[in-house]
Order: sequence, then C-alpha cells, then structure tokens
Amino acid sequence: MKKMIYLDNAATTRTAPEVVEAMLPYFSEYYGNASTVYEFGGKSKEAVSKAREILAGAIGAKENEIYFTAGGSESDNWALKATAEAYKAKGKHIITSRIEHHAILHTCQWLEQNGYEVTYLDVDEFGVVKLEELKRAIRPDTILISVMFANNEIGTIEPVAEIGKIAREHGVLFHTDAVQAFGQVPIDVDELNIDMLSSSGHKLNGPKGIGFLYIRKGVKIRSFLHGGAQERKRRAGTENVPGIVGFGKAAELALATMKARTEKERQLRDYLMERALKEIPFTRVNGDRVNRLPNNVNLCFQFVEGESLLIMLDMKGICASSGSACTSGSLDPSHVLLAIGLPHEIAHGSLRLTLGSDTTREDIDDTVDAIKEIVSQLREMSPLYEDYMKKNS
Amino acid sequence: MKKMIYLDNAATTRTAPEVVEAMLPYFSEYYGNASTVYEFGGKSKEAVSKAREILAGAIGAKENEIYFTAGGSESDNWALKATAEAYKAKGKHIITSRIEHHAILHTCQWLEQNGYEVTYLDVDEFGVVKLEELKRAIRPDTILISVMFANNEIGTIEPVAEIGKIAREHGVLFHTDAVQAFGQVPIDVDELNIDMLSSSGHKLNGPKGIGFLYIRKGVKIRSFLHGGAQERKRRAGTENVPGIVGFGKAAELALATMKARTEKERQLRDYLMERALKEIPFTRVNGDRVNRLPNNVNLCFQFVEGESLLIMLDMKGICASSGSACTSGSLDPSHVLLAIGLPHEIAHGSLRLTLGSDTTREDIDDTVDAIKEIVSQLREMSPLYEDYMKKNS
Amino acid sequence: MYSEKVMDHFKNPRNVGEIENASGVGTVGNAKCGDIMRIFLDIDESGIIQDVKFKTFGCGAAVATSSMATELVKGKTVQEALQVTNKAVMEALDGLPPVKVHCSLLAEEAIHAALWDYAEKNGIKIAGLEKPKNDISEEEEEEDY
Amino acid sequence: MYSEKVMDHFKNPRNVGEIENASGVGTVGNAKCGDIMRIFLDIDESGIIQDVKFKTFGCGAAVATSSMATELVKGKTVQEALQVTNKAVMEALDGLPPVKVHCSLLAEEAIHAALWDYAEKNGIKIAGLEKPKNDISEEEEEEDY
Ligand SMILES: Cc1ncc(COP(=O)(O)O)c(C=O)c1O
Ligand SMILES: Cc1ncc(COP(=O)(O)O)c(C=O)c1O
Repeated sequence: MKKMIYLDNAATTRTAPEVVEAMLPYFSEYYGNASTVYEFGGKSKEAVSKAREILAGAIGAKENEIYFTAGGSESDNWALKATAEAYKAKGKHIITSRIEHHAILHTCQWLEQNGYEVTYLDVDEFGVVKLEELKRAIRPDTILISVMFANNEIGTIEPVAEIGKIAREHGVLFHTDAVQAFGQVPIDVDELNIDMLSSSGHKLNGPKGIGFLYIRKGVKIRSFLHGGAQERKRRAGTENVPGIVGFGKAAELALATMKARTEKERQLRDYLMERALKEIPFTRVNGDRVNRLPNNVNLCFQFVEGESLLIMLDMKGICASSGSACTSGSLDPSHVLLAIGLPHEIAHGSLRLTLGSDTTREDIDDTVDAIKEIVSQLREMSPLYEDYMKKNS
Repeated sequence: MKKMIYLDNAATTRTAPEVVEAMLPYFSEYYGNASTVYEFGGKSKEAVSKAREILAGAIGAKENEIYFTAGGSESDNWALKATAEAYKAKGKHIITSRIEHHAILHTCQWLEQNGYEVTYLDVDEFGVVKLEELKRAIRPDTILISVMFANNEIGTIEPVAEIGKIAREHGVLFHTDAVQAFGQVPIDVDELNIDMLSSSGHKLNGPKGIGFLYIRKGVKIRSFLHGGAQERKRRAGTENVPGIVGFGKAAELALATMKARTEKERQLRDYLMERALKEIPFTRVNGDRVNRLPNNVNLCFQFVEGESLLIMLDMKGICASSGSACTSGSLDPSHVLLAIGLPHEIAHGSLRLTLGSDTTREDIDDTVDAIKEIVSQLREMSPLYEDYMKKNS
Repeated sequence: MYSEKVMDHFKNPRNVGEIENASGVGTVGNAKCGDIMRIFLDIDESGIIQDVKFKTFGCGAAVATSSMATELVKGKTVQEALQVTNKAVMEALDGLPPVKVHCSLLAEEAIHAALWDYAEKNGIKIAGLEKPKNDISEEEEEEDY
Repeated sequence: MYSEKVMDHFKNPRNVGEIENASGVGTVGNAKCGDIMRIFLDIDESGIIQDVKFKTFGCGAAVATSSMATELVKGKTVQEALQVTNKAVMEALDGLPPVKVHCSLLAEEAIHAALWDYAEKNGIKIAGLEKPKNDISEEEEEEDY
C-alpha cells in the first residue's frame, strides 16, 4: 500500500496497540461473564471495575456514576430519552443547539414526534452557542439542556462552564455530548456542573462499540435498554468486557499524554491552517480559531465540491472528511456549516482534517501540497469558478 | 490456577482464538470508519459486508435484512419498541410468553407503562408455549407475537414453526429471540415464517457487545438508536468493525461444526442428566427432555439453595449457574422455573449446566461427582431436609 | 463479591447441626424467598448459652451469617445474646453486599426466635425481647433518588 | 462505492473545458444541492455534434456522468443525442450507487439544456425536446415499504 496519511481522527481512530494488548486476555482467557457468582467471572468483574475507576477519575466523577454503553450514539439517545421520560411530570421542554451531532438531533426529532418541545439554539459564525439566547429559552417546563462539549465538524469548543452554571442556576439538568472532547481537553463534571456526559471509546484510540454515559448521582434516570440487571440495573446486556477494558486503557493513555500530545497537535493544526489560508485563494477556516479542538482543521474551498476533493485526496493516500452532502447520503450539506451561516455552495466545499498523535509536519506539508493541486484542478473544471472569474475580470 | 470446568456457556462463551485472529487486523491496521469515502474505510466496509453475508446466510435471510446491534438485549428492545411504534395505528396489543428473557419481559413492562397491552402466554410443565392459548390470544389489534426460539434457562426449544404459521395466518408479525438457539440449531427464517430475529455474538464463541436484529424486508420498522446513517439509516453508531467481523467468523465456525458438535454435546448432556437422576435423590430435570438445546442441562435439587451450590462448585473449579434468587439480585427465584410450575423452595435449588464444544466426558463425570458430594453436604445443613426426613421417617 | 471472612464462614461453617432437646429452637425465613435459618440453643440454669447449633437453607451469606451469629452468642448470657444485632454480625464478617444485608437480619431474628422459644418453654419473660416475626422478607433496597 | 468505470471517468474526465461561441450551452443543477453541470455543444450545419465540452461542480458521480454523457453524444446527431438517457449513462458507467442516480439525471438534463439553447439560438424546434428544468433536485429515494 502506498503511504497513507490518516487525517480523519474525528471519524475514528486507530486502536492503540497497548489497548489491544490490554483487551486480549479478556477474549479467550478471562472470558467469564462479569455478572456471575464464580471466581472466574470475578476476573471480568474486576477488570470492568478497574476501567470504570479510570474513566470516572478522568472526568472527576464517582465510579457508580459511569454506565457503559455501546458508544456515543447510545449514550446520547439514553440521556435524552430517559430524562424526557423521568422528568415529564415537570415538563416536556428540552433545549439543545443547531450544531449537535445527529445522535442528539435525530433523537430530539423523535422526542418532538412524541409530545416534547425542543428549542434549537443558534450559534454565532464561529459555532459558539449564544448564551443570551439560552437564558431566554429556559422556561418553567424546561427539563434538560443538551449542548455538546466540542463540535465534531468544526472543532469549536462550547462554553460548557457557562452553560453548566446557567443550567444549575435555573435548576435544569445539563447533558453534554463530549464524544469529541473526552481525551482532548480536561473535563471535570463538578467544576462544570455537568449532570450527564456522553463519551465513545473509538474516538481516543480505544475500541469501537463501547462508550459510557456519566449520570450524576441524584439524577432520576430510567433505563433505555431494558433487560438484565447489569450496570446497576440501568443498562441491560452482557458486559462487553474486552471493550470496557480497552476503553479504560485508552483513557488512561489519553490522559497521561494529553498535555504534550495536544500541544503538538495544536501547533501542527495552526501551521496547516496558516499554510492553507496563505497559499490557496478563496479559502476560509470554519470554527473558532482559538477555542477549538487541538486536532481539528476545517476549511472551505470556494467553487469546489467536497466529495470530489476527498476522492482525489484519497488517490494520493490522504484520508479526510467533508461536510459535503454527498458524503452523508443526503442532498443537504452539513447542518453545522449552514448553522454558522455558510451559503450552501460554500458549505459543499468543506474539508475536515483531524490530526492524530502520530501526525507529522511532513504529513501536513504533503497534505497542503496535495490540496493545493487538487483544488486548482477542480476549479478548472468548475462552472462556478468560471462564472466568478468572468464576473470579476 | 486449578483446572477449571466451564459449564456456563449459556451465560457467555470463550471467544474462539480463530475469531480473535479474524478481528485483530481491524483494530490497529484496518481501523478506518466503514462509512467513509476513502479506500481505507472501504476495507472496513468490505469486512462488514462479508460478515453480514455470512450471518444472513446462516438464517436464510438477505444481507439487507441484517442490522448490527450491540447484542441480544438491544435487538430485543429494538424489535419490540420499534414495532410497537410503527404499528400503533393498527393496534397496541402484543403477545409474548412468561418465560422470555428479561430483555423481552422488561421491555414489555415498559410498553405496558406506555399504553400497550401485553398478553403473557403460559407454558406447560416442560416450558413449551401453549399454542391453543396463543390462538385464542390473537385479537384484531394484535401487532406482534414475540416468543423465544429456545429458553436460556431450561433449554426448551419452542414450537417456532407452528407459532410462525399461526402468526402468518393471522397477519401478525412474529419476532423470536434466538440468542440461545442461533448456532445451536438450524434456523431458516422463511421456512419458519420469522419476521424478526434477535441474536448475540458472545453466545456462540464470538465477541461480547455485538449482535444483530434480522428484520424481514417489508416490515415497517423505526429506529431505536437515532443518529447517524449507519445500517441503512436504521441503527446509528460507528460500526463496531472488529466485533462484526468476529461475529461473522464465529457464525461461520458454528455453522460448519454444528452437526458434529451438537451431536457430541447432546450425548454428554443426556449422560449428565441420567447420572444425576440416578445417583442424586430428590433431583428433577427441568425443561423438555427431547426438544431442548443440545448443550443445556437444568436440574433441581430439593432442600438445597442454588447460590450455595454454585459457590461450592466454584470452590472445586466448576463454573455453573442457577435460577436462584440470590444470583439475580432479587428475592424471587427464576420466573422461568415458576412458570413451569415449580414451587418457590424447589426453584431456589436449581442448577444450570451448559456445555461447550470442548466439554469432555471426564468433565461431566467430575461435575456429577462434585454435585453429589456438595448436595449431600448442603442437605445435611438444610432445615428443610431435616423437616422432610422427620416427616417421612 | 463476598469478603474473605464470609467465604471462610461459608466454607467452614461453625456450629452446624442440631441439639436434641434444645432449650430453645427458632426457625425464621421463608423458603419462598430462599432463606430459612434454624437455631438451636442450649442454655444452662444461670442463663448462659452453653451450646448453639444451626441449620440453614440459603445462599452463601445466609450460611455465613448463621455461622457467625452462632459464634457470637456462644458462651454469652441471654441478655448479651440479645445485643447481638445484625450490624454486629455484618461487622464481624467484614461486611456484606447490599443485596445480602437481609441475611444478617435473618440471623439476628433467628437468635431472637430461639430465645423466645426458650422463654416460652420456661415461662419467663426476657426484657427487651419481642415476639419475632417468622417471615423475614423485605423489599430490596432501591437507590436513593 | 463507485464502479471502476466511474472512477476512471472521475480520475480522467473526458472533454473537460469550454467551447467558445458554442452552438448551445446548457447549465443545470443547483449549487445548493451541490451539483452544477454545464455542457457546451458544437453542432455543425447537418446537425451533427462535432464537439462537446463540460464543466461540473459536484461529487465524483457528477463528474463521471458528465464525462460519460459527453462521450455518448459526441459525433451523434441532435436526434440521437436526445436518446441518450440517464439510464444509458448509468449503464455505460456500470451503474451508480442509489444515492447518486440523480447525477445521471442531471447529465441527461444538461445535454437537453444545451440542445434547447441551440434550438432557441437557431430558431428551430427539436421534436421531442421539452424545455429543460434548470433545477434538478429530487427527493432522496426511500426504501419501498
Ligand atoms: C434468550 C436471551 N435473550 C437475550 C439475551 C441478552 O443478550 P446480551 O446479553 O448479549 O444482550 C440473552 C443472554 O443474556 C439470552 O439468553
Ligand atoms: C459529537 C459526536 N457525538 C456522537 C457521536 C456518535 O458516536 P458513536 O459513533 O460512537 O456512536 C459522534 C461520532 O460519531 C460524535 O462525533
């Protein structure tokens, strides 16, 4: 295979070899069911406890506030649907933002079909939720505010502390989808007044198919997956022991390396953005320049469509992602790019590059060179570019 | 570690080394997200397709009728809740049995709290659903019949073909929880008129945290996990590629070895039951003697409590399970044992032994010897035994 | 899930058995709920528990709490035995899992039932001893929300 | 996700460019939906398409269908070009993923638009050609339940 430059770490990450190593014994050696009486199952239970301890510690929570799920989507579905159910006597109004992941937005749509009312907060041009609008949106029947910790497309980190404070002051629960933020930025659920938090293993070099939902003690919560008595009767299903162990290990590594890793990524990120802005005309950076995930770059190249760009990058061995409609199987471009005010035709030309711990400066240089070449090729072919040039010549 | 005899394969199984082998490349080598545009993600997509093909083939379904989930519990929750939602205009009545797994029963309870009506079919003393009762229970507003393929505690195989036929004749959908049956008995969804089927990887030497729901083409189904467009927009969440690959491999192996493996297990199973019945007084076999899972033995030892028995077996290196209340964290013994008509005090003394492909005759002999000794020890200590002996002497 | 002490008392239960013509016998619990304890007391004229035996149908914790309870009352006076609470039994066992706390209550109750039987047989009244419930079963503890 | 033919036409698109003073130019699609195709036709007096060029803003399938459509009409008469349907384009490309079928419709429509422009410029009427819609966007295909 030709050399690959993987810049799609927001989509998923490589499971770290140390993580796989940690998981391996729990497949064929200590394979016991963690909910059994015998000692052999106790090995699995211990491993699960250890992982829970690490993960709880990673966000300043207690162990009995961590509930394992199958990933970020399940955590998001659970947080919203079960809160809606448990608090419906208080009210049926939920507040979220326009730039949430579909796991939140589609769940909200489902809730709307089921008698709940949802307010979708606007964001500014950088993708930051408008706090004044949030304050105005809170009503006596508001039961939940769900705003993501950091956006998966444009990398903007939301003012979570402020949102938590507002939520607390108004006696409203606060859930945050931290799937992209966990492992990248420090999180303390007490400091930030977070009542529920979603996370997913495969975004931080852990395995796919495992996540957790943090639920603050005292929050009334119903089950979402009904059945066996696992996870303190809150989430049914035989414990995915290797997945849980791998998630714990990944979090341990992510925490230990966070400072150095994100510092390096931040530098490369800024270097990439600067080169792109300087060397490629009609380019813009999406998302907040400062309050953004250390590994996220999101660019728009006018007159160019995202999927074509992706395929041509792929032909050069570069893996990236786009908010283009074509990649999502729908005709509309990313709701996030539209929410920050981009016109459709520009939103179609977005490119997301998300760095990993092993991304090098050379990778970045090669990538910018490739983008430069491809963008100019695609513009040559673009009727929009032709029109623009004619109009402005 | 002392020699272990693992007889709890209905709880979970050892992930086969070949399965782990098959999964490994998808952790750190081909870790791409299966839903991406670039070639690297295509590797994951292909692997997922291949597994889907195997699993579809294993039950006579089409590939686009297999939807991956996080396990049996999620499949069960999905099948019931989404059918309830999609067909509520037709009616709000669901039929199930008293001996379903909690993933079905607790979901049914949730549905009852949400305006649905559920009929719980009785079973006979062998745990077989009463077909006449089923026929009588069907009403114009019945939208779903959910009866398990084989019971996880007592191993009884239900008359699925007959149930499917009745369901079809009445134009009612038929879901079956085949978590215990898949890989143990041949299943053909067309022959059996099954419209939906739940399955879980870790019950057939596949990994934990992966399952599928088969949904016949034409069945209206809503999502249960809302979010991204994975699984043809029906089940959100980044695909658990290693899990899916492992599940596919496990099914492939289970199918290839089914005949020889289950034949051997059946013999050992019958040998175990015969020895226990002959050598241990006041012992009964639960479940159907003939129509039962090839690897399931379920015994009751009067005057003895199940958890104590389990712990003492564990001390001898034997892993087993019980329908005892104590193992479930509730005070009531297994609802299955009660449903087949056992009095509470007898139900408390049940022992489930579930064989695996590597169980030997020696294991069985050692196990019966151990049970014999322990049961007599516990009876010595049992006030119930004392009373009985006094009364009958 | 059990402490070492619990496992020890389960594996090697002390004082298993019966006492013929015991001064007092008490049986509590409920086979429906899966636990029955029977305690036999041999109490001398000065009111000292000379010997104690038990039989238990129940889980590991039920056996261990019976065993520990018998140890704790052996050699004690009736009044002292009355002070052996379920808390004392639990502490002596280094704790029990939350779902098993009811076993320690059962053990306390079994002692009381045997003492009650002793009192009745001898026509005496033991200060502080109330007629024990035969059927000890409580609701499972739910988390405090 | 794309066939080899599609990838070939995407990687090496045929007939990219413009024709100055073209006999007919047609632009269809909608930047909002992410696809715009512009086709230039050079048609001689006998009604034969001597040359054809395109520019496309759009995904891989949009580029490939444009490229294939231009190949299919080149050297054909106007009447023959009218017969080049989206089906023909798809078949020539060995198929398209379901979500991309609209790209082939767009290519068909772009040819029609260029022919319409040619007809208007020359004051002729082409039998069977209807005024093309400029804005091709359809609902996503839903599964048939
Ligand atoms: C019959 C049955 N249904 C459902 C389940 C739940 O499967 P899982 O634990 O994989 O969610 C099990 C096993 O626990 C089972 O035996
Ligand atoms: C912000 C955010 N939320 C939720 C999810 C869903 O996580 P998963 O795919 O693990 O279910 C993702 C990633 O896909 C995400 O980026």
